[in-house]
Amino acid sequence: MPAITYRDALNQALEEEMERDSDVFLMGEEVGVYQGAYKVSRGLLEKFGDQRVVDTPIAELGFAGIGVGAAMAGLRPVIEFMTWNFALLAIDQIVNSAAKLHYMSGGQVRVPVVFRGPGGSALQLAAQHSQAFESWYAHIPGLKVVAPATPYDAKGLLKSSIRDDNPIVFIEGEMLYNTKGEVPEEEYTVPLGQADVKRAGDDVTLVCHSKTVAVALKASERLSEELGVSAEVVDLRTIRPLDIDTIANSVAKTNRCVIIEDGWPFCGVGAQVVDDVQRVAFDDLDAPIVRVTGADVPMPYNKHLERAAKPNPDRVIAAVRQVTYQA
Amino acid sequence: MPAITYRDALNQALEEEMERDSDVFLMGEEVGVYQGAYKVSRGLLEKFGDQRVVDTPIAELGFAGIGVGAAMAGLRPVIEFMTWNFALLAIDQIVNSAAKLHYMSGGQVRVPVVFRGPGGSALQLAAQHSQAFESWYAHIPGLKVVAPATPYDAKGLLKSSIRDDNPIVFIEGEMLYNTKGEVPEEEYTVPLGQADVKRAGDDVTLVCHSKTVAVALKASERLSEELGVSAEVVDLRTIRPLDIDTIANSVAKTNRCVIIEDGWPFCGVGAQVVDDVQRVAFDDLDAPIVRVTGADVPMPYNKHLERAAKPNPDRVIAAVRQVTYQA
Amino acid sequence: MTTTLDAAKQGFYHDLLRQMLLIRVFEEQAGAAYAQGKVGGFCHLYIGQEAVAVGSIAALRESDTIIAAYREHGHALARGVAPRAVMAELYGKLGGVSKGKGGSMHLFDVSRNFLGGHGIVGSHIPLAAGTAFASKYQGKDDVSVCFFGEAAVNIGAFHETLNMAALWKLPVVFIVENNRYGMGTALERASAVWNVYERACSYDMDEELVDGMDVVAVYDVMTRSVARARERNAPTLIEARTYRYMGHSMADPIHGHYRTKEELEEQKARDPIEGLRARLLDAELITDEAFASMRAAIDEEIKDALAFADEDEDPPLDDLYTHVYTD
Amino acid sequence: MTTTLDAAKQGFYHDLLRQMLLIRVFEEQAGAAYAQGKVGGFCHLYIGQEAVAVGSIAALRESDTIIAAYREHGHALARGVAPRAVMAELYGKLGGVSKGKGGSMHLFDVSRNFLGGHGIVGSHIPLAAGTAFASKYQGKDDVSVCFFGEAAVNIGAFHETLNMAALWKLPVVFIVENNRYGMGTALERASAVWNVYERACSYDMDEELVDGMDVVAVYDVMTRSVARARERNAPTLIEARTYRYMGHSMADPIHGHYRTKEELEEQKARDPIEGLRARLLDAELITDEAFASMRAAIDEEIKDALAFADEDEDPPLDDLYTHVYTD
Ligand SMILES: Cc1ncc(C[n+]2csc(CCOP(=O)(O)OP(=O)(O)O)c2C)c(N)n1
Ligand SMILES: Cc1ncc(C[n+]2csc(CCOP(=O)(O)OP(=O)(O)O)c2C)c(N)n1
Ligand SMILES: [Mg+2]
Ligand SMILES: [Mg+2]
Repeated sequence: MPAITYRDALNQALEEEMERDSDVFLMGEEVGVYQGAYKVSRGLLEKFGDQRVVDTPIAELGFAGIGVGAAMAGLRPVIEFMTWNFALLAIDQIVNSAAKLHYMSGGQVRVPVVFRGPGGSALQLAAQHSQAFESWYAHIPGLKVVAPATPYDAKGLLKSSIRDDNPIVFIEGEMLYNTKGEVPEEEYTVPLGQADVKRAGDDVTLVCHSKTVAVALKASERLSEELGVSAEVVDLRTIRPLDIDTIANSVAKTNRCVIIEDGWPFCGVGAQVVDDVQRVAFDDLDAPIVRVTGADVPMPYNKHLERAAKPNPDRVIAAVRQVTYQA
Repeated sequence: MPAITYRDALNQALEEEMERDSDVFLMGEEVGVYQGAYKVSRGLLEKFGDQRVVDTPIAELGFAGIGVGAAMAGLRPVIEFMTWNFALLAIDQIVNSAAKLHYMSGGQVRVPVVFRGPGGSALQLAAQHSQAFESWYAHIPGLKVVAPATPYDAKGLLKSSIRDDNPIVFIEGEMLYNTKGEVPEEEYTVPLGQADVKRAGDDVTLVCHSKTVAVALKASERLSEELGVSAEVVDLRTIRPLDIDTIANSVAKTNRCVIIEDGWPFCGVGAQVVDDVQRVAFDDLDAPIVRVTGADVPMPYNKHLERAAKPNPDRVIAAVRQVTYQA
Repeated sequence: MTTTLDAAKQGFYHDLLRQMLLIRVFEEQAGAAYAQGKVGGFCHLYIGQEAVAVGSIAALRESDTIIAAYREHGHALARGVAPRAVMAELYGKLGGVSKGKGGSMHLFDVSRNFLGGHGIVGSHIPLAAGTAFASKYQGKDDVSVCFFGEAAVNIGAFHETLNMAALWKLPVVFIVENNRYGMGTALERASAVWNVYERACSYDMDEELVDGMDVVAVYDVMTRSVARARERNAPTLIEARTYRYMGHSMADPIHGHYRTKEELEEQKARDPIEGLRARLLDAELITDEAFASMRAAIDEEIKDALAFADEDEDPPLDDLYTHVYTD
Repeated sequence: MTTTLDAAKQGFYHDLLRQMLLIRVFEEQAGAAYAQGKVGGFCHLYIGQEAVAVGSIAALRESDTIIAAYREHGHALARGVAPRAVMAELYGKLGGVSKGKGGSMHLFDVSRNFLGGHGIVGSHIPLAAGTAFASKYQGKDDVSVCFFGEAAVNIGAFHETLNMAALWKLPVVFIVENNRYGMGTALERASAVWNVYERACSYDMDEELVDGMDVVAVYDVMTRSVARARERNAPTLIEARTYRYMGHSMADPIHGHYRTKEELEEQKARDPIEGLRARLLDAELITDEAFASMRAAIDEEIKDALAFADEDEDPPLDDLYTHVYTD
C-alpha cells in the first residue's frame, strides 16, 4: 500500500465522493481558488468547477446555514471551516438547526451535511486558534462526531460521513495533515462508531483520539522498554456515538485505564469515558482512571509554555505509573 | 425572613448592585420598556434610566461583544440573554473574547462581565428552546459558571458574580422564577465556588444543581419514607470552579453517589463529577456512580414525551436502588 | 388601499379572502384552545398579518419552497396544509404535521415544500438561501421564499445571507413582515434605518415596499419578485407593512408598556380581511350571502380541526427516542 | 495623491514619514526573524498599509482607544508602543507587551489604550463599540477606533455592531483597510457591493472614502471623523484603499493563484512611504541627507529591538497557569 499524507487522504475522500455522487459539493473559505487554507481541497476546483467547489465570504454562520438548507433540499454539502475555532460563530446552525431538524419535523427533514476542518492546537497559534471542541459537539444529540488519527481512518471515515444521512462534525488534526500512513488504492470506508485498537497490550488501556494517538503510541513503546508495562492503545475514532464496548473489553483485560486528549479537562471527552467505564466496568478497575489532558488554560503563545500545556509521552507514563501504583 | 420568588431575588440583586456601584449596568433584549421577558428586570428602567438599563436589537453576538468591550473599559456590564438558547449566537464573544482576554493580554485586560438569563427546559418549548449548556461553559478556562437553585442562592450568587472581576456565566432556572424561598432583608452574598448541602444524609449522596435540586429533595423524602434510605443532597451552586471537596466529603460518608442534571448526558456536568469523585474517592465508592439526566434527545413538544425526557423523583429513586443494590 | 380590482379575477379574490378568513378563524380558535391549556409552549398568533402570507404564497407554485419563523400557522395554512394537521400539531398530537414533536413553532410539511417553523430569530434566513442554492445547483427553476419579522434584520444571519444571496444570484425572495414590533421593541428603537427595505442597499439587491394589509398588492409585488428570482436568479428584499393584533405570543400582553390600545384600534381599521371584503362588496364582486356562507364553511372546517385535534392520540412514549438520527 | 502639502507642517510630515518607515523596517525584520524560526505562529505583516495606521492614529489623542485585528504590529507601533516590546512579544518573550502569552496576533498595551490584537475576524468590532459605549457612559469624550479588513464587512458582527453604534450614537470610528483581498479572496468575489463605504447606507451612518496610500489624506479624513465622534457621538465608516505587499501571513504565498506579480508591482508604485518622501523632496521639505539619517536612526532602533528580543528571557513555566483568572 502506498503511504500518503493525512491531507491527501482527505483530498482523495472528497474527490472520490464528489465523483461518485453529484449531490456532494464543497463550500467554505478559500476552498477553491486558494486550494484550501490547508490545501485539503487542492485541485478540486479545477476538477469539479466553481458550482461544486464554492469559495465563501467570511460568514461562518451564513454559509453553515446555507449548507444546512442545501442538505434539507437533498444535497450532500461538505462545509469546511478554516478551523473549528471559527465555527463558534456558526454553532447555532449546527446545534439549533442541523442537529434538531430531523427530530422537530417528526422525521420528515434530513440533514446530510458534513462540517469539517482542523481542530485542536497547532504550533504557537495562541488562545483563540488552539482549541479542541470535540466534547461540545459530542454533547449534542442529533450530531455524530468524528476525529480520525491516521490517513487510513481519515479517508475511510470522511467517506462514511459524507454518505451518512445525519449531520456530522468531522474534526481533523491540524498537526496531522503532513503525517503519512498507508492507504489502500482500492475503494474502502471505515464505519462510524467503531473504536480501533491501535496497539494490543495487557497491563493498561490508553484511550485516545486524533493527535493524542501518536502520543499514546510513543508512550506505550517507552512503557514496554522502560517499565516492562504492556499498554493497549484504543483510538476512539468516532467520539459520538462512542464505542464503549471496545473500551470496556480492553479494560476488562487490563483493569487499568488512562485517557488522553488534547482538549481541556472539565467535561472533556475523557470525563464521559470515565463515566461510562466506571459504570460498565466498575469491578474490573484496580485503580482510579487517570486523565492526561491539555492544560486547563487558554493556550499561551510562547512555545515553551505551549509545549508544557500539551499532553506528551512523559505525562502519559506518569499517569500509567499512578494507575499501576508504581509512583 | 420574608419568602420571595427567585425572580424577585434576582431583581433585588440587580437593584442593590446597581445602587451600590454606578459602573454596573444591564443590557439585553426587552430588559427595559418591556420590564424583562421574564420580568427579572421589572422596575429597573424607571429607577436607573435608559443609559443603565439598555434595550437592544436582536443581536446577541453584537451586544455580548459590546458588553465585553465595556468591561474592558472598566464598567461592570450585566448582559441578559432572553434565554441561553440564543447565546449560541454570541458564544464566540463569551469563549474567544471574554474568557481569553485576561490571559492573552498577559493579565492587563480585565473582563468583569456577567452573562445571565434562563437556561434549561421549561414547558413544551420544544427542541430549540429547551437546552442546558452548563457543561459547555464549564469546559472553558477563564469562565466561571453559576447555576442557583433557590431564591437565597440566586440573590447571593448574582451579587458575588457582579462583583467578581472575571467573566461569569450565570444560568437561571426558567422553571424556578416563580418558586419562593426565604431571603434575608439585610445585605449578604454567597461566595462562588462553594457547594451547599441542602439536606444531610448518610446512605447516598445526591449531587444536583438548579432545577434538579427540587427533584433530589423530593426524591430524598420518599427515599426515607419508602425505603428508609437517608440521602444527602449536595447542590453544586457553582459548576466552575467545582467544589469537589464538599462532594467528596459526602461520598466518604455515604459511599454511594447519584448525580442528577437537567441537561444531556454525554459530557454533561455529571460526567465531570464522576471523573473527579472516582479519582479522589475511589476507595470510598461501594458502587458505580449512576447519573440521572435529561433524555439524550432534542426536547419534544408533546407534554407527555417532554415529561418522560426530564429527570424526576422516580428516576432518582431507581438510581438509588441501583447504587444501593436494592434493584 | 392602492390596488384596483379586476372583475375577471373574482374567483381568485374570493380564494384570497377565504384563505385569510380561514387563518383568522383558525388563530382565534388556537388562542382559545391555548387559554384552555390544550395548546402549550409559546404560541405566536398571526392575526392581522393574514394578507402577507396569503398574497405572497398565492404567487408561488407548489414546487417552490417556503421557510418561515415561529409565527407560521398562517403560512402553513396558506400553503394548503390541512387545518386538522396544523391544529393537531398545536395540540402535540400524533396526527400533527410534525407528529407532535415540533408544536406551534415548528410546523413542517415536506410534501408541500413547507420547511418550518424555526424558533431562533434569523436562523432560517440562511436555510432559505440554502434551499435556493440547491434549486440552482440541481438546475431547477424553483424559488425559495423566506418570511421573517422586521426585528430580524438587525441580526448577523440576515446580513451574511443577503450578501451571499446577492453575490451568488440565488433564486430567493426575502419577505420582511414589518408589524412594527419585535416583542415589546418598536422598530425605531432597534434599527438605525426605519425603512426596512432600504437595507437592500448594502447588497445591491432589488427591493420592494408594499402595504401588507392589501392582499392584492402583496400578490402583485410577490409575483414580480418571484419572476425575477425564477427567470434570472435575482433575489429581492420585500418589506410588507402590517400589524400584529395580539400579543407577541399568547403569554404576552396585547398592549401595555410598549404600545397603546389606541394605536391598536387605529391599526385594526386597516384590517386586511375587512378591507378586501368591503372592496369586493363595493365592486359587487361578492354578496353578503356569499360571504356569510364562506364564513360558515370555514367555521365548520375549524370546528372539525379542533375536534380532530381533541380526539387524536398522543405520540407513543417510544417516540421520545425516534428521529434523533435517521435510521 | 490628492492632498497638497503645507510647508508649516514640515515637522508633522517628517513624523508621519518616520513612523511609516519605522513600521516598514520593523516588519521587514519581523519577517526575517520569522524565516529564522525566531517568530512563530501566524505572523501577518503590515507592509504596504503603513499610511492607514499612521495617518489615522496621528489624529487621535492618548486617551482614545484603539482596537485592531491580527495584522496589528503597525497600529501598536504607531500608537507609540516600543519596538522592543512588540518584537519581544513576537519572540514570545517575557518583555513582550503581552508577556509572551499573546504573540503577533494579540498585542495589548492597556497603558496606551491599545486593546489588541484579535484573531477572530470581526470579533473586535463589537468590542470597540463597547469601549465607545463606556466612554459615553462615563461622560468622557474619548473616541474608540476599530481597524479591520475589507473581508470583515461580510460577517454578522460588523452588521450588528454598526447598527447599534448608529442607533445609540456611539463615539466610534470604524476603519476598513481595504487591501483588496481576504487571504486569497478578492473583494469582488466576497462582497455583493464593491464600494465598501457604501455599507454605511444600512445604518444611516457617515461614510468616508480615502486613498489609504496617502497618509496626509488619511489624517485629514480621520480628523473630521474623530471630531464627529467626539463632538456629537456620530460614528463613521471609513474605507481606506490600500494594498498588502506580502502574503496574507508569513505562511502564505505573496502572489500566485489569487493575484499576479504584475498587479503587485503595479500597486507598489503607490507606495505610501516612497510617495510621501518624493512629495517632500519636490516641495523641498526634506533633504536626501535628512531622510538618510532618519532611516539610519530607525535601522538602529529596530536592530536594538531585535537584540532585546533575542536576549530577553522566556516567561517562567509557572506563567502557564497565571492570568486564567484575576487574583
Ligand atoms: C436569536 C434570538 N433572540 C431572541 C429570541 C426571542 N424572540 C423570539 S421572537 C422575538 C421578536 C422577533 O420580532 P420580529 O422579528 O419582528 O418578528 P415578530 O415576532 O414581530 O413576527 C424575540 C426577541 C429568539 N427567538 N431568537
Ligand atoms: C471568523 C473567522 N473566519 C476565518 C478566519 C481566518 N482568517 C484570518 S484572516 C482572514 C482574512 C481576512 O481578510 P481581511 O478582513 O480583508 O483582513 P486582511 O487580512 O486583508 O488584513 C481569514 C479568512 C478568522 N480568523 N476568523
Ligand atoms: Mg415584528
Ligand atoms: Mg483584506
